[in-house]
Amino acid sequence: MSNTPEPQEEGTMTTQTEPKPKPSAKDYKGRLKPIWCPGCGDYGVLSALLAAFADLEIDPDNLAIVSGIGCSSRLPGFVKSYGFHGLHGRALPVALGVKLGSPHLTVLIVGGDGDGLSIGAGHFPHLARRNVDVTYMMLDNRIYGLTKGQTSPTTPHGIWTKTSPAGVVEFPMNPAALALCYGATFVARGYSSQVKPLKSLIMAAIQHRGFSLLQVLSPCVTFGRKCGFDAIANSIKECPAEHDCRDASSAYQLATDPQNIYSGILYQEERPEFISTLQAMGGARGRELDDGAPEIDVDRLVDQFS
Amino acid sequence: MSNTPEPQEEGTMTTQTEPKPKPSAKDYKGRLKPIWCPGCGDYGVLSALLAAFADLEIDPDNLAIVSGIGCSSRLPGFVKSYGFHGLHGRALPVALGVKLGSPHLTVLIVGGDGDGLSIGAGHFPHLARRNVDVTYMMLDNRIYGLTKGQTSPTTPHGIWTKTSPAGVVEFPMNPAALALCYGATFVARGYSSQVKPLKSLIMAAIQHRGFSLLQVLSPCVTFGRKCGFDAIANSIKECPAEHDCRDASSAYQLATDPQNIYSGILYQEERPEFISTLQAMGGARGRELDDGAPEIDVDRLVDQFS
Amino acid sequence: MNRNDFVMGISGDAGEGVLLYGDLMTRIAARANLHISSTQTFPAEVRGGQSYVQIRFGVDSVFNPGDKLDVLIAFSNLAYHWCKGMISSGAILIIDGEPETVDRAARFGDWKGGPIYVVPMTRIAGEEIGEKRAKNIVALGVTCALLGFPADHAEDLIRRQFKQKGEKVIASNLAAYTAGRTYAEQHIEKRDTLTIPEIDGDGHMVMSGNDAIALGALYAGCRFYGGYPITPATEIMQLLADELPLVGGTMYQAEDEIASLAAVLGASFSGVRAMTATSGPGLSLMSELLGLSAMAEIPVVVVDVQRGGPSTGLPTKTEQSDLNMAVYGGHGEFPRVVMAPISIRDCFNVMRRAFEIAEFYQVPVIVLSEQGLGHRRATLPRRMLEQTPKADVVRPLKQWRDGYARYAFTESGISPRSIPGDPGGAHVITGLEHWDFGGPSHEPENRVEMVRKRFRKLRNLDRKYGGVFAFKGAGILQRHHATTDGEAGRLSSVEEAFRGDIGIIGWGATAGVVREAVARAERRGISAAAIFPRMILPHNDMTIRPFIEGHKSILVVEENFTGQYAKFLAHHYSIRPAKLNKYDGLPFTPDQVLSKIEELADHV
Amino acid sequence: MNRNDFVMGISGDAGEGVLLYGDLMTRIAARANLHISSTQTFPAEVRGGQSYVQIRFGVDSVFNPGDKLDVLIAFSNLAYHWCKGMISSGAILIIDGEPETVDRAARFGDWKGGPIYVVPMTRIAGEEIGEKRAKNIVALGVTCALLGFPADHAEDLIRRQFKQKGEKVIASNLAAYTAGRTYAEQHIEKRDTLTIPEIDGDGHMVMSGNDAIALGALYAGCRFYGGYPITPATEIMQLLADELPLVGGTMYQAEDEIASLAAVLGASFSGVRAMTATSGPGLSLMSELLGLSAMAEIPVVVVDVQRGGPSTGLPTKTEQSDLNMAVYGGHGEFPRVVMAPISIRDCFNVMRRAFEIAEFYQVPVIVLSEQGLGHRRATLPRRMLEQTPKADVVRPLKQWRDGYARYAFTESGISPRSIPGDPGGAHVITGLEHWDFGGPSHEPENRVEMVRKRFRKLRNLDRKYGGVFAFKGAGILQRHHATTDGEAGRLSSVEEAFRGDIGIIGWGATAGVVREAVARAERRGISAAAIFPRMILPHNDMTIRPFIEGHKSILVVEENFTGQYAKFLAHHYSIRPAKLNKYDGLPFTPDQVLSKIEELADHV
Ligand SMILES: Cc1ncc(C[n+]2csc(CCOP(=O)(O)OP(=O)(O)O)c2C)c(N)n1
Ligand SMILES: Cc1ncc(C[n+]2csc(CCOP(=O)(O)OP(=O)(O)O)c2C)c(N)n1
Ligand code: SF4
Ligand code: SF4
Ligand SMILES: [Mg+2]
Ligand SMILES: [Mg+2]
Repeated sequence: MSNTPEPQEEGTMTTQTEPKPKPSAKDYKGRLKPIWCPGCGDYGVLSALLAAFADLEIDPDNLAIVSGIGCSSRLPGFVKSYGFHGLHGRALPVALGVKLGSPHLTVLIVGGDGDGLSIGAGHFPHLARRNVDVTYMMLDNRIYGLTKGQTSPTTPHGIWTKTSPAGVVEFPMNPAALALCYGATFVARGYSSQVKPLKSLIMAAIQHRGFSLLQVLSPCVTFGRKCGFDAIANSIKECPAEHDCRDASSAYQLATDPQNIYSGILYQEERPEFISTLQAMGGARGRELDDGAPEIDVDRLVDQFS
Repeated sequence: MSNTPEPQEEGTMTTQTEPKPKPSAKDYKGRLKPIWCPGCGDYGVLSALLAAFADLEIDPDNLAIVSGIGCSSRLPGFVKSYGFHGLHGRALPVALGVKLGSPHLTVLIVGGDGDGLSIGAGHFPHLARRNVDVTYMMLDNRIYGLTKGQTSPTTPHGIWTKTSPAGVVEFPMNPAALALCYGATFVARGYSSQVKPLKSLIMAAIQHRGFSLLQVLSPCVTFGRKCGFDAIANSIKECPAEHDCRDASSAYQLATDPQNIYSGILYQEERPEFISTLQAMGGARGRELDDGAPEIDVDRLVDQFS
Repeated sequence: MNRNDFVMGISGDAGEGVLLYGDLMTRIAARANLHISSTQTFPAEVRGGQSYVQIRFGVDSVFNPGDKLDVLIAFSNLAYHWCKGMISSGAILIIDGEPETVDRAARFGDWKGGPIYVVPMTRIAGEEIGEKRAKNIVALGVTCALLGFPADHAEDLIRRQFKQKGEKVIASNLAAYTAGRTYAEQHIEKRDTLTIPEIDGDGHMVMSGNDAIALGALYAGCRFYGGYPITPATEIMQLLADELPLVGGTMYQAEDEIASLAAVLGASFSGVRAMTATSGPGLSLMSELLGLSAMAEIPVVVVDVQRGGPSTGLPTKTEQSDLNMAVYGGHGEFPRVVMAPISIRDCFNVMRRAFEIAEFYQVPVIVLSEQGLGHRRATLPRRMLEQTPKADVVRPLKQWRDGYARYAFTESGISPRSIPGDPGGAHVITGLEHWDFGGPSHEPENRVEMVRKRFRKLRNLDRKYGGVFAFKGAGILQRHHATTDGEAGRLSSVEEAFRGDIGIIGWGATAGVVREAVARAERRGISAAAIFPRMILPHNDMTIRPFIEGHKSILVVEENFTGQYAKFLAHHYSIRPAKLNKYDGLPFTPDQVLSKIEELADHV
Repeated sequence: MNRNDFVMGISGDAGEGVLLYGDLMTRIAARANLHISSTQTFPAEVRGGQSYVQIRFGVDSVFNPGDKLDVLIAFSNLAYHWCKGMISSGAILIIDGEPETVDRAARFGDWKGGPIYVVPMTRIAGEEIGEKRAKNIVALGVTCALLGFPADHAEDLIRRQFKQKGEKVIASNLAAYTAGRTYAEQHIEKRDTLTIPEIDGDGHMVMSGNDAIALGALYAGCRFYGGYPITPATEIMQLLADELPLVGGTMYQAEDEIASLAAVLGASFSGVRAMTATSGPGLSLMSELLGLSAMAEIPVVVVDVQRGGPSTGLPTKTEQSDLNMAVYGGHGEFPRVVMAPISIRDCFNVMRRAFEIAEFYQVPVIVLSEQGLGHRRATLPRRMLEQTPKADVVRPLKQWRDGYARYAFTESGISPRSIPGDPGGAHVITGLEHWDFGGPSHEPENRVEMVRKRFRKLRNLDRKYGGVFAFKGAGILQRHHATTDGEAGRLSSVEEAFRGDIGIIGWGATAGVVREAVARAERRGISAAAIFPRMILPHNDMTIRPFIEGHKSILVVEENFTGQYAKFLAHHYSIRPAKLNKYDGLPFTPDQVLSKIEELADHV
């Protein structure tokens, strides 16, 4: 046990000017080895993600990954970056705080279908409509993985689970369709087994200025096999080439198609991003305050309270 | 102070067979006088509601009105019925519990835009998609009334409020459109100043078997005048006569029309109601258990645990 | 080794069927009229996907899964290494391997126990059944034969276990079991004396604490459960999902814990006995609604199966650290009842009291269980289910008089409650302060009276429900309250338990361990007794005061860091009790408690 | 009547501009270098839409809005009736009406005070200004003339008040003010001696407790506020909505309290000083996230402006009933700091300490204010804003060494913290128990060390921040901790305050009233002193123990039913203090505390 009576900085920054070599996916591997079950879809998501980071040459020191609680939410531990493995359902507002606090960071959210659509359902519409510039990857395995197989909001109708002994009564929620209704400016869908296309979707989502939702179908091999993933493997289709992803209503139709599960970018739109609006009004300067924080106008305040 | 050591019943029921006279709106007036500001839209809603009860000849003893917290949520106190004036944002799950507990009751929810779309936003999709047979009247004044004028999720973009000194940055939520996305089987919109049409909408909503949302535009004259209600008074329009309210996509278009605010029944659909499905599996018998509660099968249980 | 009381550990990899082996073994023993106490808590040094079950068998009741292993079943060499340090001297080892070719010196050189049986479980399963994965069933056959369990119970259980999977699977598992038995009978030369005795009886049931809570609720007339999955409470919900619809009730999986309790309050308001169960994080989220329950006087039972905290903490580990929250959590001041079952049997019993109290006094009742109780299993007598009367859930309509006031002031503080549907009983409940008829009021005098009315309800609750369990020597006494003498006890008198040198006070699941430590202490000549109040709030002064006054030194045992119950008692009695605390996620063992008792005994 | 210290009540209907009158009056007085303490809490007997402001004026500082009214301004006969029972003998009444035609005997027969001035406020407003609603401004003119306030401050304030509404409105309100003054000067024959003295100075500021908290946060370097409106805390958010963007910060209105605190934690994680403010129901909802803050060691400041509980309770009334929740709420065990400002000035000061502690110790800090403090107003010296140094919010990038561990074990328990953006500082925080580098761990030994590390952080916090305020006679002493002698006090020695007959301990906003009661007690020859610890948790034993030991009898004063702080002290000191509790939603008055002191003095 070292004797550190107070927080100490480990030295101030040295400016590095040597050109860095182009990073590879491996450079983004975190300190922990993934502990998912063998065959879990989340492995595919992780490798697509690391590859996307490398391709985008994202600086790990300026990357923050925020998650909730669930198997999928363990992901930040497996990436080399700043990470926030928080509470069940609260990843979205945390991520918003991180981004509002430090707008220069790239902020990514990872969470499960239960995390985002059940306990976190109240935060999703608000983040989306605010068009905060964060990327939300929902790893949808249609089941509660970590707690060992209860009904989730995306479990298909009629399926037996540990909490639906007579089959799920409800009809499932559709995260991509909801994101559209909520006013998300980027909505896409991918599949954990299709790592390469998934990587491209992740890259597009990160590059998008504004709130992006990326629903990733990612099977739970231990508790979620029955949730229709065998069928998905065969039936998932890319969005038709003629689909104009600026067209909201055809995006909605693709998202909710009863026959096919469409993957790809369903929707993308340019709309003023939340933080830039706040910044236009003077706020949300974050760590940029280093460049000279505006002073408190004491005289005005004294006058106001006199 | 009476000396009542334990709860006592006040006598058992006497069967009443005399035919009751047809009730009038007045018969549904509660013990409290409304305490809303003079001119508040909620007065109009209350009178439409009482008239609807009278027309439907609803039995006040089998009526439960559940609300959250807000000016609008004070409504149950002004009606003669069982009422549950609960917590901010929690009216929906409470109402679901009341209905699951006693399926024979008519259950009505009343709440504000903040109550339902902000703090309660996580419950709305789940009640709607479950198609629980309750009626949800959202009294939308586009502002936080009770707390004296802060931004609500329906406050129009750009409007100044006490918490948006530079104008609301966000774009407003649209409760009717959301209900459609959530799978509500009845979606309607009314206006507090149009008491008669509102009464009809309330009646239709209550009679609908399944989850019904009725958005009622109901101005806050004290803090919400600036939220566009003068314009609404002129521009609100009935749904076009040719609108087929079984057509979801045209309902969505009417709900989100950028020019006009359409009132009337936007959407209605027949879909199995949640509780009847549970009942088909044996559950949700509620007070109907009086007619003979199924016994615990002790032998099976003993065997299961041996 | 005492064959009347021995401990078995089963160790293997996650895929090797350790849990199923454990489940079948406990049931086989229970059918043979042995008592068991078992746990699936992973030993702490085991990381990742390793599975471990520990079963203690006893001719008499056993109250905890024990300290050291007398028998170790290891499914692999790695499994052996995890557990080799946990054994008692003379322990038996049964391990997968080739008896002929194994290099015993190299592999078992560090074995400090007794006889070693190397059994080719995997080979038997592979060669004779054609399914290597059946090795756990082979192992079961081997163990049954070695310990002398008859075959019929096992075969019956195997049939039931694989019923869903069809005749072929049943047959091959039966074959695996028989192959194990046959191998043991033909090839193993028994070099130990451990054989289970024959005991008369109809067999016992085997249940976990979570099972017992669910069934207790069912018997208590609970007909609505609203909940959200969370470790280690989920099994309560899962069992009720199966059972409630069969008796006309509803299990409702809500979108979160807040919606769960909200729905429960709604259902309770509508006249149904209703509950939820959760763990710490969920209870935190329910804080606001608990206050509403008390303010609006809506009955509710909330079970908290505690786990290691704070925050997400240690979801699969045990701790007793939510007492403060249960007692003080939530804003403002409101009456509430906090109960803590002391055993699996008590989990079943407490639920009945919890529902009665909630309904009669119209208050929230919080039941504090914990991972170490919820996931532990024990044998229970069949009569528990066969002879416990079921609560009557029928609630006839009542007619109420004009001017009915929901919150009428009464001397007891309890106001007559109408239920939606009752003619003339219409009223509006609110979480705002209110007049007696329910309308909001901030008038100061009414406010003062309402606060007093609400708290008055708890005044005599401790007399009626505030029982304690007292342990001394091998005796147990259940003392209901200060004025009666206790029931079904094996202690001759109240005084016996309430006077002595070392008085231990604990709460909840540590009772099983403390009880054993106290008994062992007596055998070593130390005068020690223990009490466990089942109701923690309202505080049962009438029973705890004489216990404290009757002992020279007081020790408070609890699984937390800050000594929550010790502090609670300290401010009631102006005492500074000795404390034994554990907060590493693992339950106490009898040895650990005994050491502390001995340490204190040196200073009495 | 003592013109150095008098109390004015202004009573009227909701639409009659009582609040504006009150606001302008306090500012006029403050500019004239008088001190004020004012409150807008409605008198309890007033129902519905009636408005009431009470202002106490003093040549020296005044610490509470006082007991009885020396001046009553009644805007109507009804308004008169509400307040006529609240007056001191000799009180002045200024009331709207026709002086010529009023039937004085009938209307004021029940008046127990002194001079009555009937003034045709409504008529003047209607006839001379053409706007009856301006009667409050007419009344202001009348009062200013009668009390001897110069006109210039009032006119300046009126101009500013109506600036947004244009020149016409300004002019007519100025005219109303002048008309009031002129009427008083020409038509009222002054029959009292109340005239305010001339005092030198630059004038004071007027601020509410909520204002002071918001500005305190701003000065403390807070640059992110996440919140959700709730009475009586909303004004903090509203002020910061205006101010934060001006200094590069952000006020974020979230969808609920859970999202508020989640966003605050996110912002704090990213390196910004961040806070939220709420009231009881909101704090309940935040329980789970508070635990995460402590477990993940993310600094956060949470202000709870308490209101009457439980549940929705009494939203506009005051109470001190969230102490238990602040100290014990949330599941599991985690370190936290609880502070309670004792005055409006202290609201400003406490925020600085709160942010420093939160950031240095990486813990959640809960600041307990209350409705009676948040909505009360007081004069404050301009130098408070002019001379208080502003915290430096710039946080330069740091480079971290390889193998950086976010939760490194240290002797102080405090681990060096990297911020996103810092090169080499990457780490993942988690609410699960974790290794020093942040990875999840349930290994028992590490667990034990981590629990100890987290709690170790608080060890010496009371020495550094655990100040108390001590009151005796007219003296005050601010004692920072046990080893220094206190500062800026008017008490000659520490001993003076820490030895005597009756020792009062309180917390938070009751200080203003208790201080006065203690001073009055001395005048009656009773030896009484009071202390108010500003930091409640960790408990400041070093200062409180000598106070308790130095007094013959201890009285704990708090606005709640169960005596939360009294219990807290009882278990630290094994004492049974006398208690004075109030839970009707209204703050104590000095008289009420004095009576209790006198009662105790009879028994010393
Ligand atoms: C407040 C709270 N409630 C419940 C839990 C238990 N819990 C942990 S993860 C989880 C759901 C997991 O499902 P999902 O979000 O879909 O993630 P997955 O494991 O499937 O990836 C639940 C209910 C918790 N940790 N916290
Ligand atoms: C948990 C909680 N947070 C905040 C509040 C404060 N509060 C009461 S009503 C309300 C919003 C009112 O707006 P809305 O729901 O639109 O109802 P309205 O008054 O406009 O009818 C708020 C924020 C509360 N009572 N409880
Ligand atoms: S339980 Fe399911 S989701 Fe979780 S790691 Fe295993 S396969 Fe993946
Ligand atoms: S504040 Fe607004 S919503 Fe509330 S009662 Fe007044 S007018 Fe109606
Ligand atoms: Mg999932
Ligand atoms: Mg509103």
